[in-house]
Amino acid sequence: MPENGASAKTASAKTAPATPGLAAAQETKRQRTRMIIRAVGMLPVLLLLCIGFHVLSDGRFFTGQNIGIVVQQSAVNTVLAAGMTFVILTGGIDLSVGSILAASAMAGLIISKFPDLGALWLPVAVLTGAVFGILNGALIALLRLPPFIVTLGSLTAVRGAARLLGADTTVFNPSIPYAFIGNGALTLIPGVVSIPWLWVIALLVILVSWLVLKRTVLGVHIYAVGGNESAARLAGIKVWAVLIFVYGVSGLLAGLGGAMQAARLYAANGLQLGQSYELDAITAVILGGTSFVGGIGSIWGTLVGALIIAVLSNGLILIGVSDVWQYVIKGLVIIGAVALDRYRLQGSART
Amino acid sequence: MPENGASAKTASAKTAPATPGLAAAQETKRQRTRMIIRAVGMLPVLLLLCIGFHVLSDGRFFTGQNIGIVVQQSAVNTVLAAGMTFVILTGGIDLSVGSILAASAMAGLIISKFPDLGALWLPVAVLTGAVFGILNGALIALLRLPPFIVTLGSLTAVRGAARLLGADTTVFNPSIPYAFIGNGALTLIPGVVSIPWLWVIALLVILVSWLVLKRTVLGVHIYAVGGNESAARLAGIKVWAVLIFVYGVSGLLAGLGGAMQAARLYAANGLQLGQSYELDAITAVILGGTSFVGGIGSIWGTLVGALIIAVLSNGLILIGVSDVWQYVIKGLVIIGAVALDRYRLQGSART
Amino acid sequence: MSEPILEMRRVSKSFFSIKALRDVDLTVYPGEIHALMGENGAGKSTLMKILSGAYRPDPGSEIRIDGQPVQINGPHGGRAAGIAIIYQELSLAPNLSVAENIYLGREVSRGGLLAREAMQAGVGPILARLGADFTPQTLVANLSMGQRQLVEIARALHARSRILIMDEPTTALSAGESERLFALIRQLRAEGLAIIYISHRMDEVYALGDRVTVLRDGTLVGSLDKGEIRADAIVRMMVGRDVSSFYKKDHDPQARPGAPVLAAVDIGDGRRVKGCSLTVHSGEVVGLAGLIGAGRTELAHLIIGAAPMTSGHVEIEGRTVSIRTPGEALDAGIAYLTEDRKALGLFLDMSCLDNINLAVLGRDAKFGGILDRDKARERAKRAFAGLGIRAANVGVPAGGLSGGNQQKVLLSRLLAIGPKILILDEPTRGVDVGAKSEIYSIIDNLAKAGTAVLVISSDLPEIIGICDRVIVMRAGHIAGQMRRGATPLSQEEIMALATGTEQLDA
Amino acid sequence: KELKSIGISLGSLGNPFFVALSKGAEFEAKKTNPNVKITTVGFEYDLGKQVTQIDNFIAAGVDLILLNPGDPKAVGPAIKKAQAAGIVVVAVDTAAEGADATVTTNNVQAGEISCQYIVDKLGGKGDVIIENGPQVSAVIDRVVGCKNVLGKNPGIKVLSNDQDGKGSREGGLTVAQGYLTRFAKIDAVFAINDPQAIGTDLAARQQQRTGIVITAVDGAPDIEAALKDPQAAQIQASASQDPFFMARRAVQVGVGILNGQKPASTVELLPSKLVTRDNVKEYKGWTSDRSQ
Ligand SMILES: Nc1ncnc2c1ncn2[C@@H]1O[C@H](COP(=O)(O)OP(=O)(O)OP(=O)(O)O)[C@@H](O)[C@H]1O
Ligand SMILES: Nc1ncnc2c1ncn2[C@@H]1O[C@H](COP(=O)(O)OP(=O)(O)OP(=O)(O)O)[C@@H](O)[C@H]1O
Ligand SMILES: [Mg+2]
Ligand SMILES: [Mg+2]
Repeated sequence: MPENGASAKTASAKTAPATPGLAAAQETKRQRTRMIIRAVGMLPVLLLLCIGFHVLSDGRFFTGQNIGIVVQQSAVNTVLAAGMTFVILTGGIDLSVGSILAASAMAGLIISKFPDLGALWLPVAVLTGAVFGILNGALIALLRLPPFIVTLGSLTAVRGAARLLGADTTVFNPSIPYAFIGNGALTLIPGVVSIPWLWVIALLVILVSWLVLKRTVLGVHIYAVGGNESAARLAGIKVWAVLIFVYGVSGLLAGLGGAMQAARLYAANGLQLGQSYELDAITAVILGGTSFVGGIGSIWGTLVGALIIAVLSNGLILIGVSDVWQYVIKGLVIIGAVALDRYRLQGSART
Repeated sequence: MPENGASAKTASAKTAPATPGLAAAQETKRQRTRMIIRAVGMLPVLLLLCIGFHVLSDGRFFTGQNIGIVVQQSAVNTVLAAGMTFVILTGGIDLSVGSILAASAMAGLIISKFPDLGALWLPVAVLTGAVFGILNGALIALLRLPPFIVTLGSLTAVRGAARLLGADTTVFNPSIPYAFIGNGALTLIPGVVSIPWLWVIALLVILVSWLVLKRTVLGVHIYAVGGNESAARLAGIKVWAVLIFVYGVSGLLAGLGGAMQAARLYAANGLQLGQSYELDAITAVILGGTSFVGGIGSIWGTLVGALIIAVLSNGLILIGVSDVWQYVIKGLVIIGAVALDRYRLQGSART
Repeated sequence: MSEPILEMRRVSKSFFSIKALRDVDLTVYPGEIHALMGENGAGKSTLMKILSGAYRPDPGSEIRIDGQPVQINGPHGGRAAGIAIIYQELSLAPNLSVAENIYLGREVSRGGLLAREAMQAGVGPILARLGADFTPQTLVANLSMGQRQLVEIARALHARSRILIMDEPTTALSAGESERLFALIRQLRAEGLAIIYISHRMDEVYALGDRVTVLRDGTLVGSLDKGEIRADAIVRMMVGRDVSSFYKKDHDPQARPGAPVLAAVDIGDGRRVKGCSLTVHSGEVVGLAGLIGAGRTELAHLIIGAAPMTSGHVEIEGRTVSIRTPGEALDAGIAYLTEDRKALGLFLDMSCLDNINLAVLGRDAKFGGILDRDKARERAKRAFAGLGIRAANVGVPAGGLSGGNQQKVLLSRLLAIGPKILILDEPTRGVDVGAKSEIYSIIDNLAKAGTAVLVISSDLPEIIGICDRVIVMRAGHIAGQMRRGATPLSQEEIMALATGTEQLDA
Repeated sequence: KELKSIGISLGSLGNPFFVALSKGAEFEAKKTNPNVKITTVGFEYDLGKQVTQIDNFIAAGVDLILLNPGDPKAVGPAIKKAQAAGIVVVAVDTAAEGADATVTTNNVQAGEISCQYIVDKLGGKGDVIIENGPQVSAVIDRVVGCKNVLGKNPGIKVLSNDQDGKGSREGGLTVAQGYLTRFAKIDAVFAINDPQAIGTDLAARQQQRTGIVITAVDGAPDIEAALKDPQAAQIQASASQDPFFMARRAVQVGVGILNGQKPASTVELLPSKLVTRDNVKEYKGWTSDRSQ
C-alpha cells in the first residue's frame, strides 16, 4: 500500500490519532492557496498604485474618463504582452514585436489607401505580423538558432523593412476604415458605461489566450516545452510546431497591435512607431509572474502587469512628475514590485 | 570520449592487442580540433565580411586608417561586451550597461570641469559604473530577483539619474584631461604602426577578463554558477558573491566605457549617450558563442563578435548603403552568422 | 516457445565519431521478462531509445515486430508500435501536474478542449495500483525523486503497450515500492506483455528475469536462459573478468571504537523532518534507510545547511556548530554526495578536471586566487586511476560520461576535500556492479582511515552489506536503529521499521 | 481665462534644444500665472507615446498643450480630441495640422542659409555631403532647404545624403569616419544639427583631414564653444534657432487664444540667423539669461 496508507496505519496503531488523509488534504489546500496568491500576483501592487495616484492627483485618477484612458493605453501593450507570454512560456523571447508592429501598421495603412482594398487593411496588418512571426519561429525551431539572436536580428531587419514600406515617411489616412476600434468605445449602458474598443480587443485576446493555454492540448504542450523540452520531445510532442506556433502568435498579435495603433493614430511611421515596445511587453509578462526559464506563468498575470505599466505612465503625468523623475520612479517601481512579490510569495510559502 | 577509453581497455583485456592508447589519443586530438574551431568561432565570418567589404569598397577597407577606425569604433562595445560575458556566463543578463555608461560619462565630465579635481574624472567615471553594477548585483544575489527585471529597472532608473546629473543638458569639456585615450594612438613603430588607445584599453580588458575567467578560482566559480547554480551552491561556492562580482564587473566596465566615450566625444548627454548599447553588447557576446543559459563561452569569442558588429557598421557606410538598408542587412547578417556557426559546428562534430 | 514479438537485428548506432552500438541482436518473446545487463556505457539505454523512437538507428539495422519489419520514426512511431518506455533519465515536465505528465503527448480532449477531469480520473487507478501517495493534480515539481520515478512508471503502464521497457526503474525506489512494482510486472507478464528490464541490481534480475542478455562496449555478449542465470556468470559476461567479494568490509568499528564525530540533535524543518537525532562515530559506516519520501534526503540537507533548520542543532566532535550553507558545512568538515547528480551534483558542461577539483580550488590556489593547474591535473589523474574512471582524458566534459563514471567523478570531488564526515545519498544509484564494488571499497577504506560515513540508501542489500549500524526513518521521524552484531542485519527487520508494521506485531 | 495648468510634449528632453524650449515655456507661463502647474514630457520620437501623453493631458485637465509634434499630420486626430475637451493646442518647432497655432523656426530657411554659407565659402564649386539625421519634419525641412540652395549651384556635387547621424555627436563621428574613408575629397559637410557637426569635426581631426567646411543648424551651446575654439577651425557656421523665445511666443499665443484673441496667422515662422566664427561673440545663446 502507499506510504500514506502505511503511515496512517502505524499512526493509528502507535500514538497519534493524526487522520491519514488530512495531511495530504492540507497540503493540497496549501498548494491551492499558494497558487491563487500567485495568480492574483501583482494585483495588490496595482491597487496600491491606483489608490496612491488617486490621492496624489486630488482625485483625478478614478474618474470614468481617466480609467478609460488608462485601459486604452494599456491595450496595445496588453496584446503584445499576451503574445510574449506564449513565447516566454516556452523559455524563449521575442524582441522583434515593436518592429513587427511598425511594419504591420505600415502595411495596413498603405493598403487602406487603395480605394477598393481599403477594408482589407486590418487583415493585411495582422497577417503581415503573423508572417514575420512565423519566419522567426521557423528560424528558431528548424535551424535551432537562439531566440534572442533571431529576434534581435529581426528587430533590426524588420525595422528596416517598415521604413522601406513607407519610403521613410509617415503614411497618413484620416479616413481609415474601422477607425472606431482605435478611438471609439463600446457602449454598454448608454451614457454611463462604455468600454473603449481597444480595451475590448485586448480583453478578447487575453481571454482567447487563456483558453488556448489552459483549456487546450496545445496549451499543455506549450507549458511542457517550457518545462522540459527534451521530455516534451520524448513524449512525442512536435516541439518545432509548438515553437513556430508561439512565435507566430507573437507576430500575429504584434500585427494586431499594429492595426490597433494605426486605427488609433490614423497614421504610421516606420521609424517612429513601436520603438522599444518589446521591453514594455516583456516587463508586463515578467511583472505578471511568468518565469523566464519557461513553463511557469499565467496570462492573467500578464494583464495585471500591462495595467501596472499603463497606470504608472498615466499616474506620473497626472500628478505632474517631471519627465526625468518619471524614468527614475518607473525603474524603481518595477524593481520594487518584483521584490515585493518575491517577499510576499516567500511569506505565503512559509505559512 | 569515455566509452572510447573503456573500449580501449576492454579490447586489450579481451582479444585484440589493438594499441590501447591510440584510440584515446586520436579522440583527444579530434576533441582539441573541435575545441579550437569553437574558440575560433566566428572568425571565418569576420574575415569573410572584411574581404567582402574590401572588394565592394574598391579596396578602401583594408587601409591602415580604416582598420584603425574600425577597431576604435569597436572598442567601447568590446569593453561593455566583456563585462556582459561575465554576466551571461552566470546565466544572467545586464540590460543597464547603456544607462550606466551614460551616467558614468556624465559623472566623469562633471568632475572634469572642476579645476582641482579634473584629473580624477576617470576614476570617478569607472567607480560610478562599479557602484551601479554592485547595486544591480546585490538586488539579484541577495533578494534573488530576476536579472532581467532588475537591470531593466536600472536601465530606466539609471537613465533618469544620468539625465538628472547633467540637468538634462549636454555637458562638454573640450579640454578634458587624458583626452588622448579617446582620440590618440599608441605609436609602436613611428609613422608605420600605431594603435588607437581606445583599442589598447579594449584589448587589455579582454586580456584581463581572460585571465580572470581561465586562470583564477573565481573564473571557475563563474562558469560553475552558470553551469548549474544549485550544484554550485551545494558544492560550497558563495553564489551570491560570484553574482555581485559579475554584475559589479559589468558595471565597472560600463563605467570605463563611459570614460572612453567621454574622452572620445569630449561631451556627454544623459539621454542620448549609450542608448541601446546593451543590445550591441549582448549581440557581441552571443555572436561570440557564449550560451544564454550560462556556463559555456569564451571571452575571445566576444572580441570577435564585437569586431563583427563594428565591421558591419563601418563597411556598410563605406560601400554607401543607405541607412534604411543598413538596418535590413545588419539584421540579416546577424541571423546568418549564427546560422552559419550552427551549421559549421554540426559539420565539425560529424567528421 | 511462441513467436518472438520483437526482433532487433544488426542494430548499430553512432554518435558522431563514437560507436555506441555495433550489430546488436535482441529477441524478445511475449510473456517474458527480458533482463538487459551490462556495465555503465555498454549501450543498454541507447538500444532501448532506438526501440522507443528517441534515436534513429544507423542504416542496416532492422527491427521486426511480430515478424514484420517496422520503421520507428520518432516517439509517436514507438508508441504506435505498441512500445512504452520508462527512460533512465527522468523525463517529466516539473511544471505540469502528475496527470498532465502521464497523458503528455496523448491528451484527451473533447470538442477541442482539454478534458482535465477525465484525465485525472484516468490516472487514479494506476496511481493506486502503484501505491502512490500523491494525487493526480499534484505538481511534479513538488515530488521527490522516488515519487517522480513512480510517475514515470505510471506513465509507461498507462500507455497500455505490448512491449514495456523499463530502464533502471527502481533506482529511486526503496524496497517496499520495488516489491510492489515487481508484483505489477509479474502480473503484466501474465497478461502476455513483453517486458525488457534494465537494472544493475543482481537480486532484481534473479527475482524477475526469465532471460538475460548482456551487452559490453556496444556489442552483444550473449544471452542466458532462466536456468543459467547466476551472478558469477553474468558478471563475467559483463565485465570480462570475475568480480570477487562484492561487499567489502575490512574496517571494524567495534575493534577500535571511534569518538562521536557528527551528532544531530533533535533537528527538524517544521515540514518533512520532525525532531531527528543521530550520531555517527569516527571510522563507522552508518546506514540511513527508509521508504521514499521518509525524509532522509531532507535530513541530510538540514545537516549540511542546504535547507533551513527550525529546531535542534548539529554537533561536530562534541561542539555545537552553526551551519547555514553547504559552504560552511564543508568548512566544518562535512561533505555531501547528492542523490540527484545531474541536477545538484555535476557541472555537465565542465571538464571532469574542473568537476573533481571544484571544492578544493581555493585551497590549492596560489597568490590568493590563481589556479594551480598542475596540482589540479595531478589530482584528477589520480582520481581517474584510483577509481577507475573511464574517459578519454580528464579534460572531457562530465556530461559525456556514462552514469557510473559520472558518479565516480562526483565522488572524487568529495574525496579530494578529505572530509571528517561524509554523507552519501544513494551513492550507487545507476552504477554497474564493477563500479559498485569499487565504491564500496572506497567507503571501506575511508572508514578504516577514520572518516565517519553516513550512507543513505534505498538498496537494502547494500545497506546490510556495508553498514555497521542502520538507522531507519519513517515519515520524518527516526523509527529506530539496529547494530550489526553477531548476526547480520536483516532486511525484514529494516522493512518492518520503515513501514511501521513491527508495531502491529508487537 | 487664467492659465492654470499646461502640458508640454517634446521630442526628447535630453536634447538641450528641448530643454531650452521647456525653460522658455516655463518662464512665460510663470509670468502669466506664478502658480501654474507645468508637466513636461518627452515622447522619444514615438508617435503612439505622444498620443498617449496627449490623452493623459486631457485627463489631467490642462488648459494648454504645447506640442512638438512627432509628425505634422499624424497627431491631427489627437489634437482634435484635445480641442474637443476645450484645450488649446499650440505646436512648437514643427507645424501640426489642426493646431490652434504653430510657432516654429523656419527650418527650410535655416537649411538654406547654412548651405548658402557653404556655397559662398567654396565659391560655388566642390564636393558636399549632406549628413542626414532622424527623419522628423524639422530635419527633413532643413535638408530640403539645403538642397534648394545646393541645387542652384551646378558646380556643387552632393556626394551622399542618405546616412543617419542619429542627431548625436557619436552618430556624427561614426558616420563621418565612414565618409572620410569613402571619399578622398570632401570640401564641405552640412550636418542637420550641431552635435553631428561636432562629431564630424572630431572625425576629421582624428584623420588629420583639413579644409572641410562644416556647417549645421541649431546654434547650441556646444557649437558656440566650437565656433570659438581655434582647434575646431573647420566648424564654421550654424543657423541658429531660439528655442527659449520660440516657446515664449508659443505660450503667449496660446494664452491669447485662451482669452479669445485669434492670431493673425496660425503659423508663425521665426527666422533663423547664421552664427559664424566672425559673429559668434555677439550671439546670445540658448542658455544666456533671457528673463528680461
Ligand atoms: N546522445 C549521445 N551523444 C553521444 N554519446 C552518447 C549519447 N547517448 C549515449 N552516448 C554514448 O553511448 C554509450 C552508450 O550509452 P548508454 O546510455 O546506452 O549506456 P548504458 O548501457 O545505458 O549505461 P548505464 O548503465 O550507465 O545507463 C555511452 O558511452 C555514451 O557515452
Ligand atoms: N523539492 C521539493 N519540494 C517539495 N517537496 C519535496 C521536495 N523534495 C522532496 N519533497 C518531499 O519531501 C519528502 C521527503 O523527501 P526526501 O527526498 O527527503 O525523502 P527521502 O527519504 O530521501 O526519499 P527519496 O528516497 O525519494 O530521496 C517527500 O515526501 C517529498 O514529497
Ligand atoms: Mg542507461
Ligand atoms: Mg532521498
